[in-house]
Amino acid sequence: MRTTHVSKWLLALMFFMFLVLAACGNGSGDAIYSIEDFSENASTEGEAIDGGTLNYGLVTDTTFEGTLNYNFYSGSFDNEIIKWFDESLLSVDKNHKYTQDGAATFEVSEDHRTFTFTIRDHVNWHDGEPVKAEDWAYAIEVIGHPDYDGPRYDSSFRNIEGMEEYHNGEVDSISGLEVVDAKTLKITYIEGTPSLLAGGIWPYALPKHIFEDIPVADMSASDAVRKNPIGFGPFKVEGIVPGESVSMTANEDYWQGPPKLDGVTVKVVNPQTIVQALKSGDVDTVDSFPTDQYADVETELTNVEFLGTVDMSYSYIGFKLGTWDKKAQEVKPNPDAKMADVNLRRAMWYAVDNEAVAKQFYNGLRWNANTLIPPSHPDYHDSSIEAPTYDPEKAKQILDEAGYLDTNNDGMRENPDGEELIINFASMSGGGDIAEPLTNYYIQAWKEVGLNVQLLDGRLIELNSFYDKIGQNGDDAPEVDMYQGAWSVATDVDPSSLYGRQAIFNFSRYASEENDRLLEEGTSEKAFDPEYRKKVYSEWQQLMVDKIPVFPTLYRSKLVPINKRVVNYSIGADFMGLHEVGVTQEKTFKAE
Amino acid sequence: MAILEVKDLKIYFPIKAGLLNRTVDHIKAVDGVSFQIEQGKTYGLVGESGSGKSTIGRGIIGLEKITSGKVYFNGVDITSKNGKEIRKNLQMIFQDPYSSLNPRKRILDIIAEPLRNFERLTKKEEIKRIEELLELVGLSKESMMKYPHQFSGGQRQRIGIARAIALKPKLIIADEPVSALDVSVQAQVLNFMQDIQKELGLTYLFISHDLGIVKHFCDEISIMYKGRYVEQGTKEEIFNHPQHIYTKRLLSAIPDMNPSNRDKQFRIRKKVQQEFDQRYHDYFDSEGLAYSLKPISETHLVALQEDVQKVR
Amino acid sequence: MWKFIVRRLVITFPQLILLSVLIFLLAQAMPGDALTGLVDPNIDPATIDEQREKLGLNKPWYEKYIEWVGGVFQGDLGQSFRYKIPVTDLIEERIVNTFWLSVATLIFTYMIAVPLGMISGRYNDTILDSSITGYTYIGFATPLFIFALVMLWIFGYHLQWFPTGGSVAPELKPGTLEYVLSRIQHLLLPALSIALIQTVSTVQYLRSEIVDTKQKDFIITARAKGASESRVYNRHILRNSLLPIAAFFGYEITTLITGTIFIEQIFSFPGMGQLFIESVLQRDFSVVNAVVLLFGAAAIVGALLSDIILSIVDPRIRIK
Amino acid sequence: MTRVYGLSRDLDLWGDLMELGKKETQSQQNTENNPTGLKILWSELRRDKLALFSLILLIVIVVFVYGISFVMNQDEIAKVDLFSIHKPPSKEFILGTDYGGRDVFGQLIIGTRNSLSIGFLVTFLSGVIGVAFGLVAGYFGGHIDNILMRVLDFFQVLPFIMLVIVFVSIVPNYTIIAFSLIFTAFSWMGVARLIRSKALQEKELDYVQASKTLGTSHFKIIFREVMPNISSLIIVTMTLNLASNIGLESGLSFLGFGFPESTPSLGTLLSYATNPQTLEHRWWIWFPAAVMILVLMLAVRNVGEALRRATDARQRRG
Amino acid sequence: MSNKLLEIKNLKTSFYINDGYYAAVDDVTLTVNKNEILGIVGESGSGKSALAFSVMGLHTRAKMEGNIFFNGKDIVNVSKSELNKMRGNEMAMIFQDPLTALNPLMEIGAQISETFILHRPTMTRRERKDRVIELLKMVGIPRPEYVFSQFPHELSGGMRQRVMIAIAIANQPKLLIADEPTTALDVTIQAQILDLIRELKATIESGVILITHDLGVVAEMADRVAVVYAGQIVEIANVYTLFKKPLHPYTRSLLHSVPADGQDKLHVIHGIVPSLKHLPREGCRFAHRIPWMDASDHEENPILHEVEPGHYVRCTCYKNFSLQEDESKEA
Repeated sequence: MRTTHVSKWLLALMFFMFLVLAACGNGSGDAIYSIEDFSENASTEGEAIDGGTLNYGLVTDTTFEGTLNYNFYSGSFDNEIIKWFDESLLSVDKNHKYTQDGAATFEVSEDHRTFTFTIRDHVNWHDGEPVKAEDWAYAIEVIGHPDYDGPRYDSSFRNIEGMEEYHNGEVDSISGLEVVDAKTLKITYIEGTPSLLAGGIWPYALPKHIFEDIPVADMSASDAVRKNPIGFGPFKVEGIVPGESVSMTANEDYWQGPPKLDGVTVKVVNPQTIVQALKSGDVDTVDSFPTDQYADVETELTNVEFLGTVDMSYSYIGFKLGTWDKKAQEVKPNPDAKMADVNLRRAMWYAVDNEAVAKQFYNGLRWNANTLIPPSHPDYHDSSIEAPTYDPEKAKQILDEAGYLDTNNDGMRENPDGEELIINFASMSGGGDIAEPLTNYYIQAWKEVGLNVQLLDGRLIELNSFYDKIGQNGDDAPEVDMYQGAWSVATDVDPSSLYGRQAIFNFSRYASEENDRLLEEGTSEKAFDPEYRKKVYSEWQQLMVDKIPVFPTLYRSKLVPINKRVVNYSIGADFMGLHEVGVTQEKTFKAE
Repeated sequence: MAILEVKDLKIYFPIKAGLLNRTVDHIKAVDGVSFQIEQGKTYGLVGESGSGKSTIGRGIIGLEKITSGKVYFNGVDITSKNGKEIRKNLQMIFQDPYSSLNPRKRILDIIAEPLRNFERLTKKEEIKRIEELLELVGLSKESMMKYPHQFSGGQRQRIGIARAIALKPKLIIADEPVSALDVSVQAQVLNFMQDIQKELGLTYLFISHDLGIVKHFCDEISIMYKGRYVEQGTKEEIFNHPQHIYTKRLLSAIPDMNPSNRDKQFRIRKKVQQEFDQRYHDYFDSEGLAYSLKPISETHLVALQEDVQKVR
Repeated sequence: MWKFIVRRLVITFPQLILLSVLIFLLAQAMPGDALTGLVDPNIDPATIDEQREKLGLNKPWYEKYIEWVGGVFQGDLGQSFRYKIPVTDLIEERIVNTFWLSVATLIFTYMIAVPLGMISGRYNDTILDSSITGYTYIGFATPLFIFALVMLWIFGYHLQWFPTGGSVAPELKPGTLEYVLSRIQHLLLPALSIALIQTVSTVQYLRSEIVDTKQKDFIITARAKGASESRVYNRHILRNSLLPIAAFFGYEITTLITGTIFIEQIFSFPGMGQLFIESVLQRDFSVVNAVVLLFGAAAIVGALLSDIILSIVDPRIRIK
Repeated sequence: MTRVYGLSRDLDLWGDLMELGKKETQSQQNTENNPTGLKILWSELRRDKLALFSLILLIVIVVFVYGISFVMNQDEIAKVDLFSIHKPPSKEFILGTDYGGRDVFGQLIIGTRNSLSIGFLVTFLSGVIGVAFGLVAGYFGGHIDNILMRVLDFFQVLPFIMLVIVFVSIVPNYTIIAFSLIFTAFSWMGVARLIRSKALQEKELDYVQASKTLGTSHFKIIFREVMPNISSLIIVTMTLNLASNIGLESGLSFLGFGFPESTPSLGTLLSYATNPQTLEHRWWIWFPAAVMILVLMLAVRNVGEALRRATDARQRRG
Repeated sequence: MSNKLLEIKNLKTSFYINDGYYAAVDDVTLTVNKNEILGIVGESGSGKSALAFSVMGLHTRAKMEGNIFFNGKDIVNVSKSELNKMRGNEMAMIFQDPLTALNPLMEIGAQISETFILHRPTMTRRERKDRVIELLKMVGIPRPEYVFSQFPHELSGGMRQRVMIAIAIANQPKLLIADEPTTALDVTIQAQILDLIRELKATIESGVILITHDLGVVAEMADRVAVVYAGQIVEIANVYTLFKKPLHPYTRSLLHSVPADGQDKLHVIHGIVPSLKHLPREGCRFAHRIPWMDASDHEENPILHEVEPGHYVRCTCYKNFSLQEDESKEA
């Protein structure tokens, strides 16, 4: 009797699961899209009602850290929260360059070294105190303080006059920082470079009247950051459930005018349930949407509109061409490296079909990359540069000519000296389901042209080990010949932190005089001329395509779904109209 | 000469308590026992459960650690170390015929175990020896390939005996060999044990709680109570002239097989109980233990207080 | 009694120390550290190195261990790198959630197990028993995470009976009734998901325990006294069968730890399990150490609890 | 029993098997007709239709899976095909393809094989360690037992799954063997505890005492006398452990600490379902694996339960 | 005839084993009179306990045929609740192993009180306690107030059995069944318990069924004796008659296998008690254990013959039976 019952149960369970499956229906999944099809701005027309609350989802399977201050945060989710209640004093344009539309305006001196900022009137902290020049200066002092524990202190701070001395504790104040009057701040830099204008200036203030009494070391853990954070943005923090959600109400005193919404609720949404959350109208929008799910849900999510923009990142494949010289703190190229022959590298580029990868794996929402400056920097990305594209015959030809021949007839090419050539390829795990087949695809593609590429360790390497191996501490693992990675790029186009001679992140360990020269010119005085700067970086992009220390594989798009009740929303880099965002009805639209 | 001599044997079990398992006290399972067994005799050791009678047997053969005292076998001290020779000459029969044979082994392997441990025999010799042994205990040759569960309790006990006598030992410790058996089977095993005793010239240390059987089986008997001897003597002395109150109690507790005696028996019990209540301290010390043995005749020893003895 | 508990605690001490060394070494052996992930062109590598030095990440492990243990004794579990707050504060935030989740799960587990086990054991080899046994079989065979996903899918999204993530609705103020209700509402689905799967072992255990007890001699005694069937079950069988279940109560804690790791991940429930997984991934060592140590301590306490419960409910080993 | 990684696994095995151990002794003493353990097991299996069916099913699966994966071209299965990504089941691909354009059926076969291998290996290794540990502790008792039990206690309270997760993130090159070893290190305690309690009872039995008086060495007594007598218990434990061990790996894969993605296993296939789109729209990738796990676990458990009933005389069906 | 307390007629109790029902108690007819001790003797597996359980209705899965008249009422087919009213009240039982027969988790007092709760619902808590303590005194337990709140494991074997007896006699039953009450006890304790049972019997004037394998116990205790072999009664007689003049071969063999004075060799019964499944279902069940006797000496369908008033024997084989030596060789 038990017999029949158990099997009946099993059958019933299977039946039930099938029902669930059937109820879910079938998505299409085969369509090909293009980033061109998407707009950065929500297209919903119509009158926003007075009030309403926007639900903003943070897509993560963990929590947000809750370091809710621009000066201390390190996780990107915190950033997504802070942006609703605090903002940069400086506005930016599409190329991430500072403009004069923000809460502060600025003037640059002749030598491009001294900046004078004036904070507008009516720019007030949430507690009513005006945002003052000393608040701004205070932010910089705190970050430069020896006890500061955040990740912000970098070369752009060291570029401020007197900062090193202050940071080392030799002096008590920063000479390059001058509070002229309540609303005017003057900052003097050691070197005036065009990078300053694209993210090189710290544009966030820290309310001194609140933080004054807190030791710098304790600031990031303080209640002023974690429990009662304030800013001068369009919304005020009302309540925080640590790690889970933040609710905010409108800041009627906002300098650009009172927001249309009554408030915003930011909450964590699990990536596994994101589609359902959108469908049911649980959230209006999210900070980011996994692009590989788009094709499946496009038709299903009738209640949302997808906004799209080019992501500030690219995927690439790098070759190890040298090592890191720890003493000199610079790259030490090795002309005898296994991958030293540029022809080998070029052939490998030719051998892979990134277009097919983009279309098949990503439905066109990633696309074939040609240079190391992605189109997220529209002024500098040079789309005219012709980079190798899929051409296996050409790859074979290049290899043949370069002397990589199959001398022992095992189907795999040997190196020009006739020795067996095994190339070890390190690849990182993460990046969803596609990382693994993608890696395997590359290996297969190289095998097609006769190159014996082996996956290092036989598996995708977990992030921490991966970066350890490819040398983020300067200890390059000798077994790595090439690797696959991705960079998100800085707001400033200058790539020297990734490809410069002194950059430890220059994992390919490529350096040449030409490269040094171009990178230097890109940040020189002359480069304040946009045309000149553009030309320099075009040349640099070309140089990289010729020398191929790394080759870019895919550019990425960023998709953001937004409920159709939301108006005036945008995901553009220059968007500063959060207070304009409104909803057309109290309730969210649900998908039919 | 005595084949086995036990001198002031003490076997204490630690009582562990607490989590650190420290020894907090001892159970004096055997507390200063001395006796000797003559070759070819059957020595009965009687007591109720927990009296320590089995512990003595197990101590002699090395299954329990001896706390102090000495055990001599044929004049050789075997207290702590059991040499091969002694092992061969000293064997044991266990109480439970069901658990004393490994259920997963054939009779062949069971009986061959001591042979394999002590004698290097060829397969053929081994089989021959086992056949002989089986015949001796009255089982057929075919039994060899069977498993213990295919035999009755009495038969199993005889297999256990075959194993014990395989090495031709001189002394066999029989620890309640029939108490797990039905009456009818008991008889079978007891008869058989008597037979092989004659045949092989065995000496038995016969441990039992059943006075009826001991009376039937043993030449010399000692009575144990709480780890000590209370009385020791020949069968005749113990059954006909018990001296210690405990012995008397034991004897009076045995049901009489004649229904006509029941009232007499009842009266005797009452009387013994009276004596027990009245003269308790003549027989037991302040801890409720027996005094040390005092000889009252050449073979008869009783645990009595000095002065009581004089009174008598 | 107190002496027993104290002594029992004394022997857990070396266990904890051994555990802490083990955990610490393991954490140290993990490739990378909290700063490895910060490979970002926006962040200066020099800054990272400076921070590493400041955080003492470059010291040898034993120095770090001694420092850490020294801290632990003073109730200082170090600073979470990622959250920039003391680990104790972080855990304080999370442990409340996990605690209530565990409590809810335990309540459900026993609410399901006791009646089902009783029925199954009392009416063994009937159709009712077979259905319950069938359920336990399926429960054993179904991986918790798949089951939880399906539950979330059906009751969270399709039916929308329960919230799909978090521990409380964002806009509510602590202390209000709505807040408490919302917390309970958030707990129900995850707790039920664990309980429905996890309870099967208890159901089975209780069943076999009852089937066993049923055949004990003292049950015959009870019948011979003239006790009715229901009295026999309620007064004799159930009481005696629940004893081992009660004794395993403490060990359930360990099971719960496992359950919460999965469930918190699936239901985006910010508790200790989730904290653990993310801390491992982020190499937030101080948090990893603290969480494992805490869970290890919880398991040890659980074992202790089991011993104590057993010693209280079972007169045979009652400690005086 | 995927969910049971820590003690609860011990709870159900250890708990009722401990009971069972007790019973078995009794039944051995009480039943006069006591055929050898394996025979009982087999006769009980034969009587229990479901268990017999489960056993046959298991054998078929094992033979099929190992057989096919032997002849199958594994490179072919692992080959990424950009142009057949996410194909639903068809004539060409019986169970469709995954997001790498690879044949799911082939992966299911290899995955099942890998998962089974893990299960077998872990069960075997932890069985060997547990049995040896338990026998030695139980047989010698006293101080040896005391020390060994402290060791066991320590292992038992370790937050098993957490340590495995930490371990897995340490081991750089992590293969089936490495995985099994890590797992074994934390999963032998249940067996050991059970066997110990059984050995403690067993050593009190007269046949062990008899062997001692007959001059047999401890080693021989432990492994030649005692072990065969608890073999049925060992078999039952191992069978039930097998079910849980097969389930273990899928749970870890789900959390991302299981097998590398490039090594197909039931767990990795199942973990694809954590992608909601896969769960909803591409059932063919994960559903067969889910069914396979369910079938394997149920089958193994059925067999195990039947065996357990066999060792428990009072539950025996005949 | 009013003296008859219990009358069992052609009782057959069968158990389902593997493929069919096998009778553990087969065609048993006997009576127990008021104020009388009936001894039932037999070896293990002879079905004597099964008989006791049948009378108490304690078998849960057995098939019972025949009649058991208790005080003139047939209790084979009474309802459960009616049976419950009688059990522990009009009839009670003492079990072999007092340790397992007591609930380990209940205080002694509570376990005895339970019989009052069940059968004397009007008693107050106070009264119950007083009565329990009285009972404990009666069965010879020292310090009854203290024992009242103790647990079974804290008592010695003899004390436990006294508690069991206290439970059994709590409601002064008319019939007391003692199933091997002293087997688990040492001989001195056994004597005490037996004396106790005898004394109590006299006070409460009940009929007692004393089940045992020990012939000595029967000799000391019983008024009449029934010898059971393989589920059947082979001989019933007055205790004096039975021990003086046993008739059935089994009875005689049994008596002779017990060591007695001046016996050199003990008598051995050939063979073993057959197990339930392998019982000879026809003819004299003891036949195969007397191989030296002719088959023709046995009856085909042996029934109990009354050879003298009150002395019954099954099978006529006793007429030709003589004790013989064991031939040892078996298997």
